[in-house]
Amino acid sequence: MNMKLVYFSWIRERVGFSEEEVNLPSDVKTVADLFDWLRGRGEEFEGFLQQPDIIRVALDHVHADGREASLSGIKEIALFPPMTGG
Amino acid sequence: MNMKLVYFSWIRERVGFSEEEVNLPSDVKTVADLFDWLRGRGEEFEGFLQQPDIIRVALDHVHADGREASLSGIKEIALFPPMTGG
Amino acid sequence: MKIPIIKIQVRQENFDLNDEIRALTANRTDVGAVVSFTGICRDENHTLSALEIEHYPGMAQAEILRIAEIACSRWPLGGMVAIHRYGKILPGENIVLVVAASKHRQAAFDGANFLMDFLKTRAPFWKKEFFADGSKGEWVSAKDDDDGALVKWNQPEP
Amino acid sequence: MKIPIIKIQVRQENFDLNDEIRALTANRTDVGAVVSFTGICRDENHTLSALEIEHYPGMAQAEILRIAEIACSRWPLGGMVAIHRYGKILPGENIVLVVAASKHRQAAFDGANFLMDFLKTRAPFWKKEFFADGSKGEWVSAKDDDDGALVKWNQPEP
Repeated sequence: MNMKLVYFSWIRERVGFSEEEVNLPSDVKTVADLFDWLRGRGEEFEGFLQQPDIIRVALDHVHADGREASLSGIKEIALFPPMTGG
Repeated sequence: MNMKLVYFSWIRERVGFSEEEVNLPSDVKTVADLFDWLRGRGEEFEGFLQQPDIIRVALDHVHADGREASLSGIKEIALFPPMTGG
Repeated sequence: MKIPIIKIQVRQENFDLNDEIRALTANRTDVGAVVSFTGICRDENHTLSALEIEHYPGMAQAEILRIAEIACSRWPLGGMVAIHRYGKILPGENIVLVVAASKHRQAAFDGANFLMDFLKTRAPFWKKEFFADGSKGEWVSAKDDDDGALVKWNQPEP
Repeated sequence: MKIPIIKIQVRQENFDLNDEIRALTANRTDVGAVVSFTGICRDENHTLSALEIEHYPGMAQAEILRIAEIACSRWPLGGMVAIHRYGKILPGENIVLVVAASKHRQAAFDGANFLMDFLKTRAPFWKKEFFADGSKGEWVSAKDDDDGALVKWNQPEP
């Protein structure tokens, strides 16, 4: 499953880039699966995913509804820390 | 006791003037006493004082604290209906 | 914050919101939130020709100041502005402005909302309506809603 | 009221509050109350040189619009404006503007307050601080207060 991943704020800085195209294995079906898969990609991912509760996820520009949210049909996944706008 | 009485809004219109100087008898000590005294001055006063609950009173530019508020030392008494500013 | 700036005016002329906010925020960096309320003369049914606003000159400004001082004692406000117009007001024209400045947004919202709620029921102003068909003006009645709006300010802080 | 006017912008340039209010109120007489919130870059200790505001371009505007539409379904609003800036912001400069217009004052206060509370916690913006002494920027941490502010909107209406 081809997917665009985008990163913001200090997560972007830790990952080292702001976006990438990835080919997700077919068993990565939910946000929780994505986190598991990302952990295996190296310490820059493993580091911030040790605190998964503070990572926010948006699926095609909409906040994901929990860790069991399905990635089916999604084209762009964003990972970012809690927002500090306003 | 010499006193300035001022009237606003439809109370002013019913009374027929916006202010007057009066000499209050010495037994007029509270707002309730003033209302009784005003009732004796003619039907233009008696009329609106039949609904005393909707009459607001200010003593020297401060809202009176109830009908038993003392008039001692007061120089100006205002009578007006509920406010509709803002 | 330092002693809050409080400016209260009762006047015929219109106000400029940008100017009033600038007066509260210029040359300082301790204001993070400014909330303004502008009250405008409505005329949904196109029946109104104008409002005439009567006020009690000796008391109106003093009473609004008392309310603003209570707001400043209750929330950490850096400044408040309140301007209430009197005289003839046409549909679509401004009637009243309240501005509250604070470090934090909720204090600014609450300060402005509190001042408006109490101004409505305690500041000595009365509105008379004049109609487009030339019929005689009627005094606007006070709304029970306005008294009801005060109830929320007696709740203990969350 | 008719279908509310909603204007959402995410941009670098500053905004003009008078202009935005005029856009919501011009040529109509059904707006009796306009509430604005202006968020400003604070620097009480004179240690900040600037904020850098990062945003998620594809999502920021869409998310604020979703919040504004919820506000318009919850209160009788005639219009809402929200403008959030990004990029470099100096102390004392504007960051965000929210305006809500309604017939009635409490709807305007609540609509603007609601939009700001949810914008704070749901709109994808992040602030980084740069300090006057040249030290490296730090990302601003989200405040528990901001999540707490949402609780009041789940209360049933009085």
